[in-house]
Amino acid sequence: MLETDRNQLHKLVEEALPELDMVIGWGQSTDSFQTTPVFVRDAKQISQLTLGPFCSQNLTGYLVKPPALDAAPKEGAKPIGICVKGCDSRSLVALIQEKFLTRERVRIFGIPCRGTVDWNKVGKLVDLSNVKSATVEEDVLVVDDSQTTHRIKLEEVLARKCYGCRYPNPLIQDVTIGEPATPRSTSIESSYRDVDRLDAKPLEERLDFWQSELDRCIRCYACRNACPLCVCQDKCIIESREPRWLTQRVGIPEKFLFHFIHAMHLAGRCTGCGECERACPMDIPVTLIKEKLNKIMEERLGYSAGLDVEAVPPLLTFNPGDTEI
Amino acid sequence: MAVKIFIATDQLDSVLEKLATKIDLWIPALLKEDKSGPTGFIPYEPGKSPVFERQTTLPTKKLLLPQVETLLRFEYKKDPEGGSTSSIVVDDARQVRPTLVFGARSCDVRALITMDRVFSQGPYVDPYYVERRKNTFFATLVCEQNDSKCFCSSVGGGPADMEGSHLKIVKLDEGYVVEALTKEAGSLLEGLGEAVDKAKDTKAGKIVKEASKRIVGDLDTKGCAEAFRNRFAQNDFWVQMVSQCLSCGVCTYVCPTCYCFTITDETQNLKGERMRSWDSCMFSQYTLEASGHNPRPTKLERYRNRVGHKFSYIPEKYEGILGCCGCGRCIRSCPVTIDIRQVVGNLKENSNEQ
Amino acid sequence: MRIGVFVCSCGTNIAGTVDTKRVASEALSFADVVYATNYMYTCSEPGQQEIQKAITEHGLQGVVVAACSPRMHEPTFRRAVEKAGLNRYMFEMANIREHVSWIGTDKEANTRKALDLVRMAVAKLRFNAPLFSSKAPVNKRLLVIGGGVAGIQAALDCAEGGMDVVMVERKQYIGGKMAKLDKTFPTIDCSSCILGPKMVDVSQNEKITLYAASQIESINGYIGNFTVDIRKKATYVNWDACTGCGACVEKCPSKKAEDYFNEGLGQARAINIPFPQAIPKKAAIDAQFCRQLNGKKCGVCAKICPVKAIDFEMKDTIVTEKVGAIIVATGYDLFDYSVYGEYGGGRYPDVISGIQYERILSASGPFGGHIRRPSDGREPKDIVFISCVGSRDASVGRPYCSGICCMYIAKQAILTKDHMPESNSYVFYMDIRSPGKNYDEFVRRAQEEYGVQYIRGRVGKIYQRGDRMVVQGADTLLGVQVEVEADLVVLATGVESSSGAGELAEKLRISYDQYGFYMESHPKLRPVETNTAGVYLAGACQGPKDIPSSVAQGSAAASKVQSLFAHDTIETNPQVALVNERNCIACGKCIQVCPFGAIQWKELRGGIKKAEVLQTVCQGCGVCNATCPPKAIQLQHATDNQILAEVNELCA
Amino acid sequence: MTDEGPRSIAPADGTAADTQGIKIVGFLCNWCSYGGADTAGVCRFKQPTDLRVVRIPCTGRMDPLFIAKSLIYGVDGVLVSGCHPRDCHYAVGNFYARRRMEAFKAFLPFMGIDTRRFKYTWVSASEGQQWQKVVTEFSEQIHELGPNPGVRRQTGENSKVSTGLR
Repeated sequence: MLETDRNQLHKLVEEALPELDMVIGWGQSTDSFQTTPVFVRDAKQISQLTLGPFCSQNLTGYLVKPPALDAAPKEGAKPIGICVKGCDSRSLVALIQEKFLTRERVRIFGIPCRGTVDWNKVGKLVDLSNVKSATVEEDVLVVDDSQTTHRIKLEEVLARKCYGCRYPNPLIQDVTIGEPATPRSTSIESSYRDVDRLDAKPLEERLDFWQSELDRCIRCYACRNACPLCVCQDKCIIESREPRWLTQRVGIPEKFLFHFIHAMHLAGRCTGCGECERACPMDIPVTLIKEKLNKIMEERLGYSAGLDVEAVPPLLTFNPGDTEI
Repeated sequence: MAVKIFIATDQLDSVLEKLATKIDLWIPALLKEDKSGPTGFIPYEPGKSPVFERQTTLPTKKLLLPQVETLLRFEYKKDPEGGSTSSIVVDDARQVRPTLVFGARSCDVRALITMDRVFSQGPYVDPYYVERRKNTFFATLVCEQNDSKCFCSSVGGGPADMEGSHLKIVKLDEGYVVEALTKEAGSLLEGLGEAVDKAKDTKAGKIVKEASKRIVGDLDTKGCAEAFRNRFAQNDFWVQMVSQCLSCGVCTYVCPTCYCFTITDETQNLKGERMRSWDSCMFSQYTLEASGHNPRPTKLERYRNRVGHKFSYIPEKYEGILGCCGCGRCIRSCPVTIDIRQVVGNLKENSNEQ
Repeated sequence: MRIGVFVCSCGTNIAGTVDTKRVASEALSFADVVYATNYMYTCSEPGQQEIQKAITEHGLQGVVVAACSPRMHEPTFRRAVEKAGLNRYMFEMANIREHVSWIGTDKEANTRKALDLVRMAVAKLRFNAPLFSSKAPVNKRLLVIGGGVAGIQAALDCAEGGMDVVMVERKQYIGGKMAKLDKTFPTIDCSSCILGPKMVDVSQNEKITLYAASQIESINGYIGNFTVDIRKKATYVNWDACTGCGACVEKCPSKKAEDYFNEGLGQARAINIPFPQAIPKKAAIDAQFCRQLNGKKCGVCAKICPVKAIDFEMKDTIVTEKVGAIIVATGYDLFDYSVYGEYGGGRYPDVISGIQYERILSASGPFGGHIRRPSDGREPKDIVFISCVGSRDASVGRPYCSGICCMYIAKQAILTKDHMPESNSYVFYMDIRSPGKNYDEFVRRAQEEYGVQYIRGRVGKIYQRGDRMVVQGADTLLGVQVEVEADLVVLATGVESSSGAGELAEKLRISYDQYGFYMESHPKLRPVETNTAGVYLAGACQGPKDIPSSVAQGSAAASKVQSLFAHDTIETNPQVALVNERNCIACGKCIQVCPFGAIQWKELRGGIKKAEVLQTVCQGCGVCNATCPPKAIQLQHATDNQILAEVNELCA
Repeated sequence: MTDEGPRSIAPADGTAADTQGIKIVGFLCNWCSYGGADTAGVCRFKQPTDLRVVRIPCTGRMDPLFIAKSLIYGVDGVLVSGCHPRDCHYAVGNFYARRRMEAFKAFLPFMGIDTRRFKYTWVSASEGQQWQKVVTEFSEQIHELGPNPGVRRQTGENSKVSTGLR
């Protein structure tokens, strides 16, 4: 099935490439299991494109981050092709909604997603230091570590965000590759289980939890830079000296404030793609912070980001009849 | 005759506990209660078991160059009558305690060659670094767990490379053979562990020998300095190489040899401190000039600098030393799996094409 | 920065519970503070000179005064430091009176708090920067909203002064409530005789543009430069052509339209000119009652109209006017008497409101000035007046005194006796409020000269007995229950805010109190100003008022406008948002949230977009600053750094 | 003008500087609540002394991050007060503020920060008595909660690296 889909993708990209500036997709990294973003500018590169549960990166950020592409197509500029999963498509919607991109600027190769692999989880079951090959057979991940062949149920090693995924199929796209996927979640409750689990703990335990988690933060800003909606990039106030919100210190208060800033700037905008958490080298569940805010937005203001290009993010508007306190 | 002891696996904790009474002891450990979770060096605490099975996520760098360190404290003194500032009192008194890192790897220690060259061998000597360096000892594990991202042999090191180490640790099935490589280090081992019997010694020797023979990594760094110079202005090449880059600082922060820092003063009312903290050439602020101009405006220039710094500028400036220890951490931690080996390898590939 | 701190004792107001000497001496140890002193009255002339002297002698670059509220004396001290050569924004105030000395008695705690506030003020000041006003032209045209007596007075005063005036009245005529009155207290002069000429002046004055049957659609801009959209409601009569001849009214076959002007006592035609002296004297069609507009065959008026002014296709239109100042004179409404079920207002035709009785008394009213009962047209003999219907009664949400009812009851009772010497008038009252000039004498005349019987007490119930009304109440002075049989009962309905006052306030961005009356800037010292610069108040929209007060306030508001219009330009407030283009990421969120449309796109070389603040339109609320993710837009004088500096002093 | 930004905060030794009692920061809009606090003062309505007022033009200026900053770094309580809804001097500033603060208030406890340390309210310039009530009740609540430990100032492992200084 994967093979068919991949062939279909190659064929579609091949057809479209002459009209496009490039196609951003996933390809094999230098190791035998992870993918890396590839930028197909030349037909020779098309064969690099792959898809499937290893394609974890959300590529939409590349559309708006430096070296930046202009939101408004310049005279004669060709659109950019991009491969998106369901969650990635929400980021794309949000970027179009916030006018960082126009819909015409992108040619969207939509890929229904059955979940992406979290290699940290695989690493708990298999020694990943010398993987020879990793493949997917239906719903099983097959990892050959040059001594044994491990067969792991995909369902056990998916990224945390996937278990609460309500939108596995791209919400905007020009073409679809493969069959639609079935959502793993259809309700608020089942989408925010991890949030509820932490919320169920006493306040002190929550503080302890975040203190010990955020203690590991090394302020490398991978979470921020991986976020497709962290559009400030080089102008981020976490580093800015004018105004100056934070010092260079690496005490827990600084890390708390850093993550508060990140979260508050995404409040009502975060599409829950989980890139921040995936990018974190220190395995801090940073997406969870944003998930809580997403839940608040959804429950209190009936808003989920990245579903509607016409919608106004809830904190950029108001309703005189809003309830309070 | 070098001091050499054997520590049985079940004795490790008690030996470390004793060792910790003699010197500040740091061990590689889990930073999260999760056996595949991130690891780094932490101060030894009884009962805390060291993680020797895999390379740590974070290197030993912070022991010599902390992420943030206070260089000095200062206080403005005011004339109680007139109110204007009349003097400033500066306090940069330092006190560095001897520290032993138990369970470093050869790559971690190899990185010190670069660090030493920059911080202690002139033209500018950094007293903060030098003092720590003098007081920090490394007990280095002969490495058997290199993975697909390691390439220490490619940059002049190797799994059993003991250059710069003070103690050598060889892990056997039943325990550890620890050998002092310097006299000073030998005194640390006094009264600890058991004598090493012949069988164990032989076993350890065999392990070391095998490790020494192992070639880790197949990157050929010869001529890369020059290749880089040739590639410098080839924008297309760099666009190809760094399109994925997110411009985050992971690679530099997990790197044992990235030593760039920034200095800031933090003042509250009349008191303040001057701090030195890690900086990263991946960040825009790194080269941002006061005028607002930034000579490295995009990730292209920034990533190019990182590669150039490690494989061209440092070797050309410092007698051929590379700015890379081949630990592979930047590859492992990169959110978009950029592989510096591939970039360096490509420097030479078809470099005459354009 | 060289900072001076001046700690005011304010006599004993501050020094009584704050150790001001200690505050001054400890302030000397704060960073950048090079001079600190304590003074008895810093706001006094010698106090201000002290500051100016210190600025010169100690080369101060910034000044902190710890004293009363900045809402009180910030302008005073800003002027003082400016005189000594500092920029007025290099000044901060620590409020150690209203926020410290007056609210706590623990001297030690107060002193510590005062020190913190001074520390915060110093910390903020270290991030202050000189700010400079720019000048904006003043459009010397005035908008008056509401054509009652207050609005008329204001409009005429300004027109007299040579200013162009735009008057908007939502009814089809001007004159407001006063136009409906028969006589006015305490002089018993004829209401239309004194108001009529003024109304005519409005219509004839070339400086005044009148939009009757019109409402405010929207208001944008700021003092000196407002843009107002006015909705001219469809009257179905082309007023440019209409001569007010009244032929259409006479022939209109729809005779059962509501007679708003006569408070429902009579019946009007669907096309109507409300009263003979109406200004503008133009006919308008009440669409609810017009046959033609309701799909029936008619069109009589169109046929009869000699100037072909009837236009059944007419739609609302929007006109835009640009003005420099706005006087709000939207008046009041009267309380709905049916809320008091026990009085039977609305159920019994002979229980009427004071304003209805006013129409009955009026010679232009439904009965031609003869007093008759609405039920059977019979002349009443016994008339009961009940005061405080919808005043001073918290149970109906009207705890305030309407101020005019006692007086108009007395007037109506006197007029009743004048009309019908044989009649008896009774007044049930709670207290008599008659504080105006000649007012109390007037009430006494009603009682003594005209024999009006005043009964102190509330009425409990009114019911019908035969064709008469029985009024049951208590006489609290005698302590007995009383029962008065009456032919007519007049309820002195109280004053409430005009319907739609809230919506208009939101358009004007002014505040209103819980009853819907507009808030003046200061109850004593700024009685006609609002907190929105360039918007002034006149008349009962600000609170219940009688005619003399309304007229006085109309003139007062007019004088404020004239002093504003005496200048060709005004200084803009420099405490506005400013974009640091270097940090702007062109996300447009500031543009999206700005309540004033004060931010727009600017294109730099190479087509790079950046946000740009229109300094004169920006009001300085700071919503953009709070919204901007990279904090590229900073509200001057309340920047992130300034607020953080204050917060940091407390975090330490 | 000093060249360094707002300084930060944590004394290097990690101790709280003030031991003399509770500190509450109040962000008050200039037009309503600051006036309300003035009115309370003019009327001599007695209030606890813990509140330190920062004057802001409008609650719309209120970035929730100021609250985060205060609570993370150990201010004991944060009180934000502005004009009643529909009464904003800037027409709609407090409508924006209400949403932002409401979301923030719901978010705080997730991070382990006691949401009772943050309150927002509406007090007009005429409501001196209401202001007294708000300040008194909030101050009492904060006293009950005691000093805010903030978040732990020092990190578990990084802090143990010898800083080089005594």
